[in-house]
Amino acid sequence: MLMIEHAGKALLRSHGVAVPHGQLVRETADIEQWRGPYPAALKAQVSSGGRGKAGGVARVETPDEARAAALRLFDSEFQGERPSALLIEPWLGHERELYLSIVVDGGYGGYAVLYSPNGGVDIEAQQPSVYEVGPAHNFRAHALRALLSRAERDTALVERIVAMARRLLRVATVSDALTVEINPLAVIDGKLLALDAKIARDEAAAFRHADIAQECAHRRTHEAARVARALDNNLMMVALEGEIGLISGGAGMTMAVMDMIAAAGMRPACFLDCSSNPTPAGYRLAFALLDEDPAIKAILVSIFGGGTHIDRVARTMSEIMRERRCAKPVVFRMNGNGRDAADAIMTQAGLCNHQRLEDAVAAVHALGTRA
Amino acid sequence: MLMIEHAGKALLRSHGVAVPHGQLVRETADIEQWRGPYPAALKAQVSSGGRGKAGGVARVETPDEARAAALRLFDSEFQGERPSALLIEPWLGHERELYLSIVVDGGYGGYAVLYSPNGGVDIEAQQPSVYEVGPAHNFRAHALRALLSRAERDTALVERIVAMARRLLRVATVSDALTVEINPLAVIDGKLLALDAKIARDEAAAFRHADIAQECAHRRTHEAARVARALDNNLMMVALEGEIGLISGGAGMTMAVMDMIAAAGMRPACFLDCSSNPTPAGYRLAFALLDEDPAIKAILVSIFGGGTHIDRVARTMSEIMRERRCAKPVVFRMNGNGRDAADAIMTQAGLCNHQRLEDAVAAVHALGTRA
Amino acid sequence: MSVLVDRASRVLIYGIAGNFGRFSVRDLAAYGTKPVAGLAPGRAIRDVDGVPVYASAAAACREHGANAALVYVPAPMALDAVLEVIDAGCKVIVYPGDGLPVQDAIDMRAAAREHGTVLVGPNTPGVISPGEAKLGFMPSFCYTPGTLGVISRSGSLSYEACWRLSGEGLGQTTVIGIGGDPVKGLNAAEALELLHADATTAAIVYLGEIGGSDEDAVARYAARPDAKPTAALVVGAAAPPGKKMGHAAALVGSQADSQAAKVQTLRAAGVHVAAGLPQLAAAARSALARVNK
Amino acid sequence: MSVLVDRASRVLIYGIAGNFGRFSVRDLAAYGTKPVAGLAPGRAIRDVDGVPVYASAAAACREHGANAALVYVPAPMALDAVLEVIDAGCKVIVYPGDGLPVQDAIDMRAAAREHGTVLVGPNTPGVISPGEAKLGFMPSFCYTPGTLGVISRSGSLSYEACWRLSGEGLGQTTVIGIGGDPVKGLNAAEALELLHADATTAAIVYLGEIGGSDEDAVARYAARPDAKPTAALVVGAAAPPGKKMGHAAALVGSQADSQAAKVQTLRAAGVHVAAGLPQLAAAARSALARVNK
Repeated sequence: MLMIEHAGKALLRSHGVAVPHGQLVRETADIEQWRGPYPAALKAQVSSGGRGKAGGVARVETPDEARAAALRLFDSEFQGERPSALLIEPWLGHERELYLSIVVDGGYGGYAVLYSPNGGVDIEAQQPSVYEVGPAHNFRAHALRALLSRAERDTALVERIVAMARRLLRVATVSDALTVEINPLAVIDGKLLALDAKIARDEAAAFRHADIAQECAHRRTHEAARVARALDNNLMMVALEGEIGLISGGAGMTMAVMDMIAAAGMRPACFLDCSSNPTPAGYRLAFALLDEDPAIKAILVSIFGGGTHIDRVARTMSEIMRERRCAKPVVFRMNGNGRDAADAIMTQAGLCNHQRLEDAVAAVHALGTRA
Repeated sequence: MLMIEHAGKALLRSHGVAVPHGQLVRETADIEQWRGPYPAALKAQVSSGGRGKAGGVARVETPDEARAAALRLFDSEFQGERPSALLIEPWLGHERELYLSIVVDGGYGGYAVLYSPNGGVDIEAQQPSVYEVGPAHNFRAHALRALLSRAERDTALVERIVAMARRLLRVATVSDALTVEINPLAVIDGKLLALDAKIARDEAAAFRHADIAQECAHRRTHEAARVARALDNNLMMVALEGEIGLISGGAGMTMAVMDMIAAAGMRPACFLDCSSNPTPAGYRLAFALLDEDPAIKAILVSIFGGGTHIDRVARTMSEIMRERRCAKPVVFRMNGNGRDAADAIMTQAGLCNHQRLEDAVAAVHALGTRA
Repeated sequence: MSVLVDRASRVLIYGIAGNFGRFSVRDLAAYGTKPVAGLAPGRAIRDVDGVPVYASAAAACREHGANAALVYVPAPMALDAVLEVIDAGCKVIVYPGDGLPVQDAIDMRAAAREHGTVLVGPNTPGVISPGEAKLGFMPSFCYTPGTLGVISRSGSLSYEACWRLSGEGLGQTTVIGIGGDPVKGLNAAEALELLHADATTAAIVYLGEIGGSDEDAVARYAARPDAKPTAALVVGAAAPPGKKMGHAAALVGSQADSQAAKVQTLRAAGVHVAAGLPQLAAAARSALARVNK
Repeated sequence: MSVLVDRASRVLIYGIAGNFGRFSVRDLAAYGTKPVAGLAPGRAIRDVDGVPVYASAAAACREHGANAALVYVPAPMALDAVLEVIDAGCKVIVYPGDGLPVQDAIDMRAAAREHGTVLVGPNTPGVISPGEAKLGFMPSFCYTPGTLGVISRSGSLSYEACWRLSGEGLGQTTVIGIGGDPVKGLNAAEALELLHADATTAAIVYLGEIGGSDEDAVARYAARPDAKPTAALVVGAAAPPGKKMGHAAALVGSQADSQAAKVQTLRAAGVHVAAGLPQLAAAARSALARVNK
C-alpha cells in the first residue's frame, strides 16, 4: 500500500525527519488557505511513478497561477490515475538533489539502504550504492559510512546521510514499510530535507497498524465494486479485459492457466484465486461475480488442491451447478488431495471433470469460439 | 513523560490493541457530545496514581448524572493535580480484571513483562509474575507461556495474554515507552480489553518522536515560569520550599549538598544542576532565577568539576559577581579540573573559594541564621 | 537420496488440533513420515489420533526427539511459534502460512540462520522427497522418486508440474516449495545450493513467476561452470503490470520483473525454459539429456 | 592491581576533535595512559596533538592496537558509535554522554555483552585506576592508589568522595562510574563482581542515590558470606517524591526508591552506611577495619 506523498511526509515528520511545511489541497478553492510563501510547488497526489516527467508538479508564483495549475492538475490523469488531492509547499532552492531509500531485498533477506549522489527524476538510470543491512538490528553506521565515502566526497554530508538512513530504517521497521524512498533528498545550507516521500506499507501488517487497516478498507471502496466484493471476502481478484472467466486456486497455478488461455488465443477475464477462502460461500461469490459480467463468455474452474481438499470443492461445485440460474458454460478441471472422491461426486452430479488441463482449455476454446 | 489515559489508549488502538470507544471531555458542556451508551464511566485525566481510590472514576447512569460528576471531577485535585480533561467511556461489565505491563528493568538491562491474575486498584499489594525479556528481540512467547501457565489456569486466556504482551512490547519499542501498563486488563467474553492505560514515554527519545517533543514543550508551559525558563536553557531545576539557593553541578553531588544543607538545619530552595549548560549564559540565568526569589536568603555555589573545568567557571563567577545588582550573599565552593587557576581567579576577584564543603555550608549557615 | 527430510525425520506439528494439523497427522503417517508430537496452544488436548500433545516445543523435542517441524498457526502468531521450534532445536522447519508481515519473515529468517536451522516458507506447501519423507501438505500422488530436484515459488503449480513430470516418468529427488513471499526462509539461491550438493539430483527444475529476484539467482547458478543442467517455467506472461497477482512478491513493477525479461535472462544463462506448462516435461527431459555430457 | 584499565590500555578516542576529545588527549597522556588514535566523523582532520585520526574504528584498532575506547558523541549518534568500537574489537568502552534513549542503552548493552565487551556508561565520567591508568575525564588529583574499590552512580559525587578518601589516606584500586541512567552498560551488580574478583581490592565503597535498584544489588552482594566489607553513601534524603533529580533514574516513585528505605536495606545487609558526605571516610575506614577478620 503506497502512501500518498502528503501522508508519507507526515509520517516522516512524526519521526523527526525534516520535510517542507506543506498543506493538502482537496479542491481548487483550498488554495485560498495557503499561508506559505510563493513561489510554491503544487504537486499531484498520485501513487503512480514518473509524476515529475508527466507534468504533475507545477511551480507557481502567485495565487492566480496556483489556482490555474490546480484546475489543470485535478483534471489530469497520471498513468490512468486522477489525483485525489494536491500538495502545496514552498518552492525551495537547494544546492543538490540526492537519492536515499530503504527497501526490502528478498535476495538478502532483509532491508537494504540505497544511495545515489544524483537524485531527481532520472534515478532509474543511476546505479545506486547498496548497503545490504538484513534484519534492522544489523545496521552499522560505520559500514554505511565506508560505502558512502566512496560515492560522496562531502564528509560532513556523509554523516547527515548516515544519520538519515538510520532514521529512515527506523521508520521502515516501526511502521512496517517495505519501501521508504526519498527522491529527491535536497541539500539546503548543508542540511537534508525530504522533498518527496514514497512509502509503501506492508498490508500483511494491518493487524498491528490501525492506519494500514483503515487505508486498505478505504481503498477497497474505490476499487471496482465486484473486485471490492471479492477482496472483502478474501478472494484475490484482479479484473482483466477478457472473455474467459477463471476460478482458480493458488497464485502460480492461476497465472499458469491464464498463460495457457492466452496461448490458446483467448483472453482471461480475471485473475481470481479462491485458495484463501475455498468455502461454499467463497465459490458462490466467485460464480456470482463472473456470471453477472456480460463480457465473460465461459468459465474455467481450475483447481489443483493441496491444502484445499478437492472432494469438498467438488461437493460445493455440484451444489452450485444445481442452484445456478446462469447459462454461461462452465468447464471443470480439478485435481489434488481427494481427487478420487471428487471424480465420483462430479460424475454423480452429471458434470465432466477433465483429467488434463490441456483438455479443459481446449473445451473452453471450443465453447469460446462458439460464443 | 506520562501520557494521559486518553492519549495512551489512542496509541494502543493505533497498534491494534482493543480499548473502549471513549471521548475526551474538555469541559462539562462536552458531555452533550457523548453518543455512547449509559451507564458510562467518567474518568479524571491526571498523571498521578491511585485515581480510582481517590474517587477519580465515576459511574454515571444518565446525562444529568454525567454532568454532575463532570462538575465535581473538574473541581477536584488528585495528589495536588487538577484533571486537564475527563474521559467518558461505556461502563463495561467484565468477567475478570487482570494486570499486564511492560517495564524497563535496570537490573536486567532491558524490558520485562509483569502479569498478575488479579488486576484492579490494589495491584501494589500483588506479587506479579515477572518475565525478564532484556532487549526486545529476546522476547519468546513460549517462555512467557510457561511462566503464565503457573499463574493462570485458563489456557485459552493465556494465549491471548501472550499475544497482548507481544503487542505491548512492540508499542514500547516503537514509541520509546519506558512503561506500558494496563490495569485493569478486562476479560469480556473471553477477550481482552484495556480499560486503563499508563504509558510513560522516554523524554530522551524526543529527537525521534515529534509527539514527545511537542508534549514536553507543552508541559513546560504549565511549569512554574522560572522552572520553565531553567529547563528551556538546559538547567535541571526542581523548585523546593526552602531558603538556601543552590547552584550546583552533577545530580548526585547536588543531592549530597542538599542533604548537607538539610543536615545543618536549613532547607534547600531548589535542586539546580547546571552541568548540562555550564556557560556564562547558563550561570547568569541560574543567578537571575535565585536572585528574584524573595524566599531565598543566601546562595551556595557548589561545583566539583570534571568535564566542567572550574577555572572557566571561576572566570564566569567573578564576572557575574562584578555585574550583579543583588545583595543576597553568595558562598563559593568550587573544586575539580582547573582548581589551581580557579583559586587564583577567585582570589584576584576578591572572592572566597572554600576548600571544604563543610566550611562552605557552615558559612551559609552563619549567613542564614542572620538572614 | 534427499535433502532436508528423510526417513529419520521425526516431525513436530505445531497447531496439531486444527484442520491442517489433523490432516497432516494422517497424511504424513500414510507417507511413512513420523508425526511424533504436537502442540495446540490454548487448547486442553492430550493427543490427536494418538500423537501426544505437549505444552512446549522443548518438551516435545526432548521426549520424542523431534528434529523437524510443520508450523500451522495464523500470521500474527507465526514468528513466536517459529522462534519456539528453533529454540527447541528442530533443524528443519516448514511454515506454510501466508499473509505474514515481511518484517516478521525477516526476523524468522535471521533467527533460523543464527541457529543453523533451515526454515522453508512462509507461503509454501513444504518439502517432499518422493518415496522417502514429506514435511508439508502437497498431494502425495503427484510425486515419484527420480533424479530431478524441483524448486517452486508456487504451491499448486508445483503439484501440477510434478504430476506431469511423474506422468512422463521423470521422478524427483526432492521438491522444495520456497514460497511466494518477498522474504523467504530459504530462497532460490539457497535451495539451489542444497540440490547442487545432493549427489542423487542430476538436474534441476525451477518453477518461477513474475516479480522478485529469485529468477536472477537461478540464472546466476545456471551460468556457473559446475552447474547441474536446469529447466524452468516462469508463469505470469498474461499478468498486467502494477497488479499483485495473489503472491506478495508476484508483481511486475519494473521491466526486469516481467515474464519475458526473466525468460530471456534464464535462457541467456543456458536454462531450458518451457514456453508453458504443456512444454515443461520436454524442457526437463532436455536438461536431463545434458547430464554427464 | 586494577580492573578494566591498566598500563597496557591503548585508547581510541571517538570524537577526538571536540572539546572533550581534545582535553582527554592531553589529560590521559598526562596520566600515563596512551591515546593512540582518534575518530572525528564528518571532519577532515589528520591528527589532534599528534594523535592520528582515522576514518573507522576498525582501521584505528588495526593500525594502533587500540583495546579501549572513550566515546564522546551526542546521544543520537551514540548507539552507532558504540556498535562501531564493539565491532572493531575494543574490550572496554566508556560512553560518558547523557540524554541517551533507554532503548538505545538496552541495545548497546546487549551488543556489548554479546561480544564480551565491557561497556561503562552512559552518563559516567569513566573509570580510573589511580597510579595505573584512566579512561574518562575525572579530575586526576582526587585519586591515590590504595585498596578501596569504588562504584558510583554519580560523577561529581565520586570526585568529591574520592578526594575526601584520598585526603584521609584511603586510596583506591579502581573507581568505576556506572552512571545515573536506568539501563547501564555495567550495573552495580556487575561492577561489584569485577571488584570482588580483584585481589588488591580489600573493601568496597558504593556511592548511590534515590531511585533504581542498584542499591538492592549492593545489599545482595554485601549479604553474601564471601563479600568484601562494604561502605556506602546514599544521597537524596532531601529530594521530594515524584520529581526526577537530574539523573533519569533518580526519582522516588515508590517507597523502596527513597533514601531512607535504601539505607535501611543496606544496613540490614551489613553495609557501613555513612549518614552524609562528611561521614564517608569513617564508614570506609570501618569497612577496611573488617578486612581479614
